Amino acid sequence: MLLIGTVSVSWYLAVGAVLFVLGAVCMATKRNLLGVLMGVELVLNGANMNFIAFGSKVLRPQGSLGLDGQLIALFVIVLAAAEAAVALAIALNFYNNHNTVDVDRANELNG
Amino acid sequence: MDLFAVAWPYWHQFFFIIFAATAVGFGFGVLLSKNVVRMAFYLVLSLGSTAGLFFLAGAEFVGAMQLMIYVGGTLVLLIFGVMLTAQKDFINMDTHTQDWILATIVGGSLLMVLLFAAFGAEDWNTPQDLTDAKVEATKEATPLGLALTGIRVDTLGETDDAVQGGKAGYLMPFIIVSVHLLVVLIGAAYMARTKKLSHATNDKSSRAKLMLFKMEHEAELLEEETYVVTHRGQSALNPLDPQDDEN
Amino acid sequence: MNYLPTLLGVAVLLPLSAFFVNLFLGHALRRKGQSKLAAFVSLSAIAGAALLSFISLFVWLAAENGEATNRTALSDLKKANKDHLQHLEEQASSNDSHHDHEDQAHDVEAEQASALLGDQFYTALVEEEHAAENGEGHDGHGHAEGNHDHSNGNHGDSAHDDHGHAHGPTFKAASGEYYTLGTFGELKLSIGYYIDSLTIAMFCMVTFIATLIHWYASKYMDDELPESKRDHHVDPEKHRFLGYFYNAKLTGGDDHDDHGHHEDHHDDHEHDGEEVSEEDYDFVDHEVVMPDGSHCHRKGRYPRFFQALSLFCFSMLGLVLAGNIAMTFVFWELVGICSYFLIGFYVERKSASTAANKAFIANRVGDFGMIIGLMIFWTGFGTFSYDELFDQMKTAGTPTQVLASYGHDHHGIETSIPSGFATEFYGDEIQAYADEHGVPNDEALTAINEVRAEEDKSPLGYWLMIVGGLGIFCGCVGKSAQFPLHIWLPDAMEGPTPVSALVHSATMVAAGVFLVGRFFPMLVPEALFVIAIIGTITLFIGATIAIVATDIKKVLAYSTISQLGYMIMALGVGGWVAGLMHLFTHAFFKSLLFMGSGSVIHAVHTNEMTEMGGLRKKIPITAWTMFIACLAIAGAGIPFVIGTSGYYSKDAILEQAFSWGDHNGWGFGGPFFWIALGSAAITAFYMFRMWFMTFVGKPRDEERFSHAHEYPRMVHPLLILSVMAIGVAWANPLSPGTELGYLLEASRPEAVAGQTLAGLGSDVVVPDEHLSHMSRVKVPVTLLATLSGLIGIALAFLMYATPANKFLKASEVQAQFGGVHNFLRNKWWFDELYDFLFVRPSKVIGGFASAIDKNIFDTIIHFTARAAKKVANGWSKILDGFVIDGFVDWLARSVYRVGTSLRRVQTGNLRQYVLFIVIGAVAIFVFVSFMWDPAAASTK
Amino acid sequence: MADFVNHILTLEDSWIGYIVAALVAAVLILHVVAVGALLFIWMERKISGRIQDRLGPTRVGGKFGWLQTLADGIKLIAKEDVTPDLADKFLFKIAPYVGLAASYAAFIALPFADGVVGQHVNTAVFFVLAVLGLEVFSVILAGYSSGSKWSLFGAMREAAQVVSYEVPLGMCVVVPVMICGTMNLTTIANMQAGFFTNWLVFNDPFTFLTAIVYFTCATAGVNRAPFDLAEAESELVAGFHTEYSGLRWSLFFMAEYSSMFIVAALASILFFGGSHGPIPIADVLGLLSLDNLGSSDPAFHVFNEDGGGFFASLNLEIAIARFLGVANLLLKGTIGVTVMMWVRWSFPRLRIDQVMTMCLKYCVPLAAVGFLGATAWQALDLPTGNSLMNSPRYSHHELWTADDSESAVEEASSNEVQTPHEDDTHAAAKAVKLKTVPVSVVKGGGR
Repeated sequence: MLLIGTVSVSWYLAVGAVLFVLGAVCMATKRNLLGVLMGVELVLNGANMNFIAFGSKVLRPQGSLGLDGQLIALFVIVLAAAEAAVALAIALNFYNNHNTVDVDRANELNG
Repeated sequence: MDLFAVAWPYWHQFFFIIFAATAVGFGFGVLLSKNVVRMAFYLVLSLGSTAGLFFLAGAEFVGAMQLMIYVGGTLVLLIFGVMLTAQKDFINMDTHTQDWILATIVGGSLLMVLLFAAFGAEDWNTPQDLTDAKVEATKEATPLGLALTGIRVDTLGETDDAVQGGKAGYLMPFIIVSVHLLVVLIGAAYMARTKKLSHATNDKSSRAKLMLFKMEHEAELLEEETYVVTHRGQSALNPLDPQDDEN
Repeated sequence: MNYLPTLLGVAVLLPLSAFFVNLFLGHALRRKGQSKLAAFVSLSAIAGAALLSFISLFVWLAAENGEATNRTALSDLKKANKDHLQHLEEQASSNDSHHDHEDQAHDVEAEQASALLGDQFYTALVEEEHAAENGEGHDGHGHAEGNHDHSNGNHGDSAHDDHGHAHGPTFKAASGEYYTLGTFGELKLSIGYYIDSLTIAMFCMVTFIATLIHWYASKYMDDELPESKRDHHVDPEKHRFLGYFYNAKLTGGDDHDDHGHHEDHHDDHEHDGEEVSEEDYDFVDHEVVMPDGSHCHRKGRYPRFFQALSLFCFSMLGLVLAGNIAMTFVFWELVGICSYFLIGFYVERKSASTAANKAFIANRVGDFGMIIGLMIFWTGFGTFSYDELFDQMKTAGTPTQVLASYGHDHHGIETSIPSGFATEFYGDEIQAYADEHGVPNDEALTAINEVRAEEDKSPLGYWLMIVGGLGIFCGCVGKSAQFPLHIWLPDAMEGPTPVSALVHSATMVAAGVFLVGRFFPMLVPEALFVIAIIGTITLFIGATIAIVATDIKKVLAYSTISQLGYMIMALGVGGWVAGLMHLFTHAFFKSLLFMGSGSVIHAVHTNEMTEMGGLRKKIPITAWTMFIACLAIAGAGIPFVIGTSGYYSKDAILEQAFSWGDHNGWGFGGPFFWIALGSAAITAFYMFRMWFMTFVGKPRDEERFSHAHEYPRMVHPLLILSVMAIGVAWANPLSPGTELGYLLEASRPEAVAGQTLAGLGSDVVVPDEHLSHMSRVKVPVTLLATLSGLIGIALAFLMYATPANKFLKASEVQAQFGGVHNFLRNKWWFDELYDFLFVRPSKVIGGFASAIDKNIFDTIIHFTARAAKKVANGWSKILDGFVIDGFVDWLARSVYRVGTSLRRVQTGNLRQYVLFIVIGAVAIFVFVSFMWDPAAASTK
Repeated sequence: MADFVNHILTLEDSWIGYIVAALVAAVLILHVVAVGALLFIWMERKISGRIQDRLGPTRVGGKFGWLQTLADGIKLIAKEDVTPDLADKFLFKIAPYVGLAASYAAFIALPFADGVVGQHVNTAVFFVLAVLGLEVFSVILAGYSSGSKWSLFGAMREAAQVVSYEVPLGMCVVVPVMICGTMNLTTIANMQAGFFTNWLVFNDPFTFLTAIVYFTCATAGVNRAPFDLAEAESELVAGFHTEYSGLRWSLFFMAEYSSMFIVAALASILFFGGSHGPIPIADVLGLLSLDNLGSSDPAFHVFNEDGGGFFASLNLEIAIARFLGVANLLLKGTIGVTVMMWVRWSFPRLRIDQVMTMCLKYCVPLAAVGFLGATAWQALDLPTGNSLMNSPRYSHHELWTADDSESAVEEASSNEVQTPHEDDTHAAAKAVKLKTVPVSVVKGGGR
């Protein structure tokens, strides 16, 4: 049916939303620290999808964010890379200290 | 023949379906797979197809960035992490059913809300006529670069105040992000550096405790192989277990 | 000429850089306490400065005599000078007969003559400077014309020099600013330079001598190299302080008697020989005895010495280069503080520290007067810059320009002092006059001055000129140890000998003389008169005390005082070139003498001449160089043929004093000349007394004699300086006009150029210096001076050098004039006098004040404090205790409760947190969606 | 091309045309990959033989043994495909395809000559690098999934090496981009048209340095000797492909050789004039004047989806010129590959720490110096190699706004609305006028 109808911004938003939710659930369910990280990446991609969709002149010739959308997406990507590096470093430290990457082990700060 | 002639205008949907399906499908792969390395691999494919979606939406440069940074950089980092921390014990860490249920419920509700929002505004929902929108090389790399250096050439001709307001370049964020990256790289290198065990022993970090523990309880460890595996079975021998003190 | 500011500026800054290097890297520079890098840093810096100075000298000379016109100008000057003098001779011969109707004639001639004398030379310079500016030579005719009209101009009254030349047309001075600190109303503070040949000559002299002395000191200060040092003679509480600063080891080592002098040579074995090593490179100061009688071991201060020396060089050069009074004052004080550091170098010795304090305080007293003088001048002239000062002085004209003649008839051009004084201090008077006669203020001022002139009163504000000049001179009194404040200089000999040689003979004490020379145009004849009196007293006192001193350095110190007195007197009697020339020559031979004495002391380890004798066999170079110096200071020379440098300068001084007396009448002006002459004899006497006692005769102390030896590095400077001491004042036959006299002549201030000055407030007449070159002055004075020198030398020979003193026994003479000897021994009781006059009263007053403070003010304050405390205690109980504390405690408790109840939320489970976030997001969405209209998101 | 197909099929703008056009391009590129691999392997054997004073393959296919590789290929295909028990089957099987796909996809944006390109990508440089970066995955996956320590070590080494060498590589690539003001490879190549003094490597000393650094880092990036730690046979048996056999194994090599060719071709496009020879023969012969380069005449775009291609308008000169261009690029790429082989057989293999040191301590600083220097050279407007023959480099810039930049500038400057960003507008306008922003004088130059 999609072939009959045409793609609008909403479809991209929908894909973004699905990716976002997948990432969130991934974060919520994975006990492996790296799994959680991958969830974060998914979430960020879902968000990026929205920016791209809103910024795309192809999908939305008038009233689109234009370059701003792409630029924000760029910044998101770059910051995601930085975040990944730091998070990985944290993960390695965690592993060095606890000899595991199970986030459930990281509950020494509980109240 | 007619079919060909008719089928033509929907190629955008066609590719959209392909990329969206792969993205979402491999996203599910990430979610459901138990093997970390496979998760990473699925994530690669998912992000790659997301990049495809970016290309499709005309954000070519961002797509390339996505490929280069995410797929080329971030995920390599992730896989590093996987390999560095990969021991048999950790590769499978199954989540408990109630967690699954809870997460599914919450995530599902979130998804509902998001989809409602996505399709709510009919302005977003009204499809544009994409028949003549071809996959063309949008000339947006240079404007992007200029915008990063503070010059907006895409809105040069604008007379509308609202749009001119958006004419501000992105020089400042660009600088901030660059500095941030530098700091992050240094910090990551610092945090991930290898510490000597002796040093760890001095400050009685839990890793050192674990080592001492291993040395003491050689014998029990032999049969209690999975002493750090953390199904709720916190083996009484596990030094890291806070519940140790109770029992 | 354009390079000069840069060259000299760099020359000034080099020692400063050396200072900073030694300051920050000083102790890093010494490798295990034995490195002399510090010395080499300072040495190289000052040597560089010397190089630059000489380069700039050559630049100046090239600019001055580079072109033929200047040579002609110079020869013109000499010829004009000769003609003028000759003319005056004739005039003198024909003076007594039919006096009156000759007057007109010889007035006119003399006028032209003085015009020639005065202006030709300067005009030449001016022309040359214009040429230097627009870079092209000019032919003789234009030059001659230039002379002519300018000479006329100079005779017209005050509006005579609108050359439109920035630096004042009369003499060649590069003046300007490196940097302007700020402009506050009229007051403009700037780092400026004022460069004339005097500046350059001073630069060369200072840097040259300083270089030699650095070289000399780098050996002399050897025993400062060790790392730590023990000290004797240190009273405990002072020593604690010192231990704090100089990480001196309080625990003394071996224990000698407390008077270091007799032990010195034995101790010096310690730091020559191997005992040093067992004292782990201590510097053992054997003149200092600690309370437990042991010696003071302390860290050597090699780098510190050189950093102070470099700082001193910097400030001295800056003082010379300074372009305005404010800057001069700043560097003046810098010089003072450097001398404080250097005198107090052996700070553990009580004598040294007290001497440093004494010098500093004496200088403060002088500087107080100097500040007053500066303020007065600033108020009157409205500027600090020498350049503008001189210009104003020139336009205003000197008090009275009197035709060169004999007797006291002042007919000449009446001009006024700068109107600033009158307008600043007598504004209302002038205003009143102006209102009364309805004329503008300036005319009113001139009118008033005319009236006052007819009443034979000095113009308005004239006395302020006198006071200002004397104020400036107060500074010089302090710095160059003139009569009331001369007491600090002898004590300053506590410093290391190189310091005495550089600071207290050659440069710093000369700063006062230099300043008087700089300020000469602003000094009216009355002020000059006072200056001359002070100088005369000083030179006499110094000379007399030097006769009986037995400490070799003390002898030199007092002779320095007396020579400074000579210079000051010379300036006072109008001998500008004479005084400054003596400054230069004296700098050379006095530093030579000091370094020689240092060499002697280093050789025999004592200052007392009573323990020396016969040393010329052991340390010949020192002996003979010092002999040359003694000849120079005694002004020895073959009359009218050639002589040592002192011969020229001292004779010039005496001649000027003579012509002063000649002008002012012998009863009034005689004493200057006669006292100066007598003191010349005394000078010769005590210098040769010193030399004979030191180097001739039988050794009085065999042991010291046997150990005496001299160090090469300490002797080289002596040789160089001895050459200078002989020949520094000689004319240069190869290129005339490059000798010292010409240098000074070229920068003679125009105000004293070729005129005889007469005070407006009194009958004092300051004769033109050229008049002192007349043969009728020159011949007798030269003969008398030589004679007096011979007498002095002969007396000294008879008393001290003849075998067994068979003619005159010093002891007998001493017994004969016991009272006088005692009087002189005690330095005219000056210290005791000051102690009685100032120190005791101030102590009494201080005690009284402290008593009041303790008994009255303290009680009040204590009472107030106690009361306040009581009140505060009461309040703190009520307010603080109950109200505030209660509230704060309650707050803390409740916060704690809330916190403890909330901490359950933080489960520490990451995944739960994620869920919380998601749930929160959903909640917000749901909440918002109630009031959310999708159409709102649509953009049309 | 697509229109051409549609024209033949008498279809109006049908998708078949595009499919066919895409297929043609794909097949051609596939041949470049496959045949290239064959050729290069044969070359490597001959060259190594010569360097080691051997003959190398001599028999198969006549004198030079030029069919040797084909025979090996057949042998490999015939071999058994072994999968270890410990292996993670799925990843193990898929790994070689990932690698090949990556290096194959990189060809899409690589212009063989002006207009002879699979897909015009405006950010081609970036795209190629990004896609090449994906290749490391095949190695990592292979190494991990083989379940063998050798493979794992090799994979880790290669991953570390490639990721860290991407930094200086990127810095070097930025230099030509900065000089030409575009990321469009076609434009970059066209801007070096003319005599060889136009080549960016001769632009200024810093670009020369950059070219050298680029080539070094590229060698390391495709993990060739002396940087081939991943398959250090002396330490790890064969590195990440220890456990592979048969066709999968050969796929790895195909990927490696094709990526070698890609980096070499990229080097020749970025620094060595791309499809333009040292002497503009085509131009001299009047086949293809420099002015025509990148013109919007559809005849210039052979494999482009719009425009009839040269079959339609029989523009033979242009066809020949373009053929020369393609020959140029292939030749240059081959030379580059040859240099890599030469280096491989001349230098001993480094240790892993030496490799890292090489990258972090030498290549990165050198690349930085080159970048800053080249930037300064441009900023100070010092004489470049371009100014020797004073041929206009800026005449081939891309078009960077949808409408003509001049009109945009007019609008901007004639804009009456006073806004706080007015100044930026005019700054941008000035920038446009002063050509600090590359302005195209040629429509569709960047297509």
